[in-house]
Amino acid sequence: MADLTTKIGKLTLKNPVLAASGTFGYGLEYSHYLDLNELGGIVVKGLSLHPRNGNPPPRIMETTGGMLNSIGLQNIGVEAFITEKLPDLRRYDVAVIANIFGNTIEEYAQVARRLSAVEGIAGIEVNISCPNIKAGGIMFGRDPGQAEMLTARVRKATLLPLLVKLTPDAPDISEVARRVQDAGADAISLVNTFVGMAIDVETATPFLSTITGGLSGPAIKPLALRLVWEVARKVTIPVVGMGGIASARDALEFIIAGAHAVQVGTANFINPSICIDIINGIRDYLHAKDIQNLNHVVGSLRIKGNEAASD
Amino acid sequence: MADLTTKIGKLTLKNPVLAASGTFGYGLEYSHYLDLNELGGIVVKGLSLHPRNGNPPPRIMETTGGMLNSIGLQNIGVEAFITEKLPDLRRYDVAVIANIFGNTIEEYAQVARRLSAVEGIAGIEVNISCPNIKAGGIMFGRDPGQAEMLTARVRKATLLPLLVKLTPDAPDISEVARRVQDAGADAISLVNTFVGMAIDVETATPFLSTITGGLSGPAIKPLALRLVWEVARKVTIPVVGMGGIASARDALEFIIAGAHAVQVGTANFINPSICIDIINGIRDYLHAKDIQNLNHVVGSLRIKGNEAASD
Amino acid sequence: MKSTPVTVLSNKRIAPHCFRMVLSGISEEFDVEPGRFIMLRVGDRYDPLLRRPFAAYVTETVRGKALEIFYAVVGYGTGIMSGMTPDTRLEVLGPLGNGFTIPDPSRRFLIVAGGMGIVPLRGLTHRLIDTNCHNIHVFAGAKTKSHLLFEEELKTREISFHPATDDGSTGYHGFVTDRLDRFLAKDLPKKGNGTVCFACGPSAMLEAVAGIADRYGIPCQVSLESRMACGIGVCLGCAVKLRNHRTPGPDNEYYGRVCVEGPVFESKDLVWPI
Amino acid sequence: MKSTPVTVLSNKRIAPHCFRMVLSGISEEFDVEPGRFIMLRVGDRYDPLLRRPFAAYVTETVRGKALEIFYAVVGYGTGIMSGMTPDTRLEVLGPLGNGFTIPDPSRRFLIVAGGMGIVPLRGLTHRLIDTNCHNIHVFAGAKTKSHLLFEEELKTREISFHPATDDGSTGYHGFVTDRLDRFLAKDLPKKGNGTVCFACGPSAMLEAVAGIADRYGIPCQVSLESRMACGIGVCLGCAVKLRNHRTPGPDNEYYGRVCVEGPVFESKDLVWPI
Ligand SMILES: Cc1cc2nc3c(=O)[nH]c(=O)nc-3n(C[C@H](O)[C@H](O)[C@H](O)COP(=O)(O)OP(=O)(O)OC[C@H]3O[C@@H](n4cnc5c(N)ncnc54)[C@H](O)[C@@H]3O)c2cc1C
Ligand SMILES: Cc1cc2nc3c(=O)[nH]c(=O)nc-3n(C[C@H](O)[C@H](O)[C@H](O)COP(=O)(O)OP(=O)(O)OC[C@H]3O[C@@H](n4cnc5c(N)ncnc54)[C@H](O)[C@@H]3O)c2cc1C
Ligand SMILES: Cc1cc2nc3c(=O)[nH]c(=O)nc-3n(C[C@H](O)[C@H](O)[C@H](O)COP(=O)(O)O)c2cc1C
Ligand SMILES: Cc1cc2nc3c(=O)[nH]c(=O)nc-3n(C[C@H](O)[C@H](O)[C@H](O)COP(=O)(O)O)c2cc1C
Ligand code: FES
Ligand code: FES
Repeated sequence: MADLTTKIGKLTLKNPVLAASGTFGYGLEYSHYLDLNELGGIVVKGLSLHPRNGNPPPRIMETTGGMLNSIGLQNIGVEAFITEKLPDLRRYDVAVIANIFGNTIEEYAQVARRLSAVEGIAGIEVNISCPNIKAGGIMFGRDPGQAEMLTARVRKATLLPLLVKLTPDAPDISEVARRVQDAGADAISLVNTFVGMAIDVETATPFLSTITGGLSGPAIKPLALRLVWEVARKVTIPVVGMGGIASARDALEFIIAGAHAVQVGTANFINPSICIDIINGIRDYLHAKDIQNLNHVVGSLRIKGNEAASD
Repeated sequence: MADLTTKIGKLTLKNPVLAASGTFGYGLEYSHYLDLNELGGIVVKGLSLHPRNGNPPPRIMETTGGMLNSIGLQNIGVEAFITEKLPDLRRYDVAVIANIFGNTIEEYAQVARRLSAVEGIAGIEVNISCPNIKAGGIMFGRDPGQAEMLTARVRKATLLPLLVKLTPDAPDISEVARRVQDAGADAISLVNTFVGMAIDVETATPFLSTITGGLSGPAIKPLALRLVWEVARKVTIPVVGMGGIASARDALEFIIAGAHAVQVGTANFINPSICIDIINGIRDYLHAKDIQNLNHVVGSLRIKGNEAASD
Repeated sequence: MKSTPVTVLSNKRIAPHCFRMVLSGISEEFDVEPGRFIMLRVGDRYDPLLRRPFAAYVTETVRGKALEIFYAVVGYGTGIMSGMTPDTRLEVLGPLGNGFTIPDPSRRFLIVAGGMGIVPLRGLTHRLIDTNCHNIHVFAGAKTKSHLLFEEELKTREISFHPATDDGSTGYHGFVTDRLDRFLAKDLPKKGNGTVCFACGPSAMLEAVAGIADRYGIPCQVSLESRMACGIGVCLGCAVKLRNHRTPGPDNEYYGRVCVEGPVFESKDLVWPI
Repeated sequence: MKSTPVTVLSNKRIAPHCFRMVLSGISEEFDVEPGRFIMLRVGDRYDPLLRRPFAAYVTETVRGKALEIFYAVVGYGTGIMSGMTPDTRLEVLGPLGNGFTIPDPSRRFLIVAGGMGIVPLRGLTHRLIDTNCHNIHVFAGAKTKSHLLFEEELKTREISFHPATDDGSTGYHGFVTDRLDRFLAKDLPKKGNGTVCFACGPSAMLEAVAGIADRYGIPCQVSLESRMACGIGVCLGCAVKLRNHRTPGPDNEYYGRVCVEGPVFESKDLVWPI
């Protein structure tokens, strides 16, 4: 049987399929729908130093092949996570990655430090890309200098494998990725959602309370895939790709484009056991192609001739 | 019956629905499918000084709710357009807008000047946003300074109403829009396609010969709508909105967000007479809401309370 | 509990605005407390993308246990559903949510429905009757007589049925909440007085019911609707503002999930207007 | 010519890889020259978004004129089509494209098909027979005997049928192009010699046929496939490289549209490999 393991810094994952932050709760909610032990990993809902209420409803709207959300990072806070959720999560043999964010760089560092002090956290994913909050989030992700500074600070706060999650809305995402790498990140996660909007023409009002929200789901896959391909060629650390993945073929597109692992987000809502289907599908693909090791697929994109657009 | 006319600079359109460049050929191809006289306008396929071959196939691929294209601006050139297509087009009572591009600023100006010298052109749309060619196109659209310079130069070359078509991939699209306005444009068209990618996992090769292509269709609607809303608030000249419009409701979303007119692109491929359905649908909407004039809908978005994302 | 593949047994219009769909394929163990719901996947493609929530009811058919839903055609997904023919295959997730909390049978039950809000409340009345509740009043508001659902079914021995229509084509001519108010004004219960209230319908109507119940000191459970992505508590998309009674002060409001903490809430726990 | 609403009359598997779908609803005037095609909208949602091109054939049914297509299940859209039940409503655009150019009936016709390429060529042979062509050779390649379509139908008085299968389960054991080559080697036509060739199939096979035809000096029309968005010549998505015989030199290549200038091309006008 093919070897599906993949490495993110010093962290070895069973397989390359992780559940994406904000779409898998604190993991436990899905234990009725699939065997958490089979996952490559679980990235839990974004955690902040203090609990957060999030944005007023309405918070979501469907669009063609996608959805907008403006949750606003509602979460129970890092302390409640550690005391109320982590003990149960620890009973599973699955890599738990804590997605974190703060209003200030110092807050990020504090959350990271707090999580490093407890058992059962396999890695930290730093969200510098949420489009749905005023302070923090995307602010740090659009600017390479800020992103570097923040990463360096969090790097000092923890020895855990560090993933930094980028926004597709950065003017120069490759530059952000390079700087984040230089600052000591072990991996780049991308993409977070794209900023979008929907209007109720009956009332001439936005469908979301915050007017705009983050677009996710199959609709964004071609955009996310292109960014993963671009960034993977520019950095030496692993890239964890995501954006619209809903099948093993989708996941393989990202892996062929250069991702060492993938995350599945919105598709969990469509089919709560989809991560397992994707893992099995990747295994079948390797089997059918007689490939022994997933790593042989990573970045295996073959470009015929030159990549010339006409001039 | 409600007044559907709308103004783009000194150009008055019968109604706000135009067929988008590159999706409606030179207009005549559609004369079997709808009455061209009923359209608000036709934006013809991008014209360059000399004929262009375009990119090698494969040039298109379907994605969820959208499609990627990498046509590479294949066109018959401005001279052949004037002699072979325009005479037939002139027989219709419809605003013909010429979409133009060049490899250099000077080429843009030359094409614009050439088109100003003939009868039957209602306006010029300057494409500084094509993602599928090496020189020209998007290069000018990403940089506010370049965009301003180019617009100013073309402005000098023609007295025709001037629309400048922006790319969603600009780091700061509002700034580009402002500078284009300052340089004398009569309207801003947006968006052109978003850069995306798709991979054939069976062969581990890109589906498009140029690796990446431009994403269009319903999938991009929330992204395009948000950009139109952003830009419309920042400029005083009219905005012509597009991106994924496939129904009267979609068109109305853009108009409510601030667009004075809209363009329909990819949806023409799904249903060749869709522009007429959209015009009728807008008329029905105004009738149902007892609105006398389309202009009352433009920018009518009502924001409840504050637009506060949580902080 | 995985997503269950089901098959459309029948799908028919039963009122100008409403279809009844029966879905076979659920297991024998599938059981639904009144007020709980299912998330229905409308097809197998990505358009529409999200599942749609509907009140769930288990019914018996010649082919065994089946799931029965009643839906109004209000938009894209329900529009597609209305065109579905028997044998169409769909996916059901559930039952989900909390359902109504039923107090002891000796109480007087006021059931207040607006429009499609009658659907989960109909399941509730069946359960009340099954558990020997005898004092049941159903107040059902609808646009016209033909929009009034389950009229025959609910006119039973145990139920006093009080319809109200916008056009007066049957019952009270006006809002169902006014009908309720008049009823209580005439038959004023002392604080508590054993009366309990259950409501489902448009949010303005629910707010009015909550206000009336509050005035008369009647405990009131309301069933809410909210746009949902996951239905299982992970996306936080369905949030509704709740009052934390333990912490008074300005910070005592927080967001709960309609799909897990609801869809049924005590009206006093909600921050109105919702 | 608007998009025509049609209804699935029947949709059945007729070979391991192939379905036959009959669509009613076309007008009495609907007529298709062999080689032309339709664009079928697979449903009414945006997923899948684009129409799919299929060779068009008009057939008579008890309910009158109907459109007949034969399709292989190769991907997303054809996968969805294979699950469609009678009465499903779809949309058809067409007929589109140029179709085969048929020379005078006295010629000898070599029809060379690979896999599903037989579908438009079957329409062509019917037309040839209808127009009194007598000297028709059909070379049909398939994976196995059961993948060979229209075998019975094409074994008529007017046609010499030369099957070839990959596994030798019927006819020649090997490539259909080799079969063609052997045929011509034995029965060498003088330059021209009244023989004409028509081919449809995978592009490698077409290239081989074009090469053989060229060697024997036989004019050859090939029908191409290409991903299409519009089918009516406006998107330029279906481009194929053509040779402009009027301008020699390096600049004599340009892109033509498979949906308008094709799908049938003279093999000498194409820049191989396509
Ligand atoms: C717990 C619960 C139980 C429900 N039970 C019933 C029932 O038994 N019968 C019935 O007719 N309706 C019921 N609804 C409402 C029903 O879910 C919506 O009418 C339906 O989702 C509309 O889908 P659409 O695609 O036609 O509308 P669209 O407006 O096209 O849908 C767009 C998006 O908004 C969501 N949405 C739109 N309206 C509502 C709404 N009122 N509530 C929740 N989500 C909405 C859709 O699910 C979808 O995600 C219930 C809602 C909830 C939350
Ligand atoms: C003029 C013409 C006539 C055709 N006639 C027939 C026929 O009679 N019977 C038949 O089985 N097939 C025919 N084909 C091929 C048929 O169109 C494709 O097999 C079909 O589009 C595949 O769709 P899919 O969604 O299953 O594949 P997917 O790979 O999932 O489709 C993705 C996209 O690629 C396009 N695509 C994929 N393969 C092809 C292909 N080989 N040719 C063109 N587009 C493709 C699809 O249309 C779609 O836009 C014809 C093609 C053309 C151009
Ligand atoms: C409802 C919702 C909530 C999300 N919350 C978070 C979050 O808390 N932190 C984060 O980094 N990303 C969050 N995301 C982004 C996802 O993790 C993911 O990056 C994005 O949705 C794209 O992937 P997808 O298309 O597979 O969903 C959220 C996405 C959704 C849809
Ligand atoms: C096949 C194709 C060709 C296009 N060619 C042009 C072009 O020549 N010039 C241009 O400005 N935009 C071109 N566009 C962009 C469209 O005009 C439009 O901006 C974009 O497709 C978004 O709108 P839509 O989602 O409605 O298609 C093209 C788009 C497509 C799909
Ligand atoms: S619908 Fe996702 S949390 Fe309720
Ligand atoms: S398919 Fe659009 S030009 Fe041929």
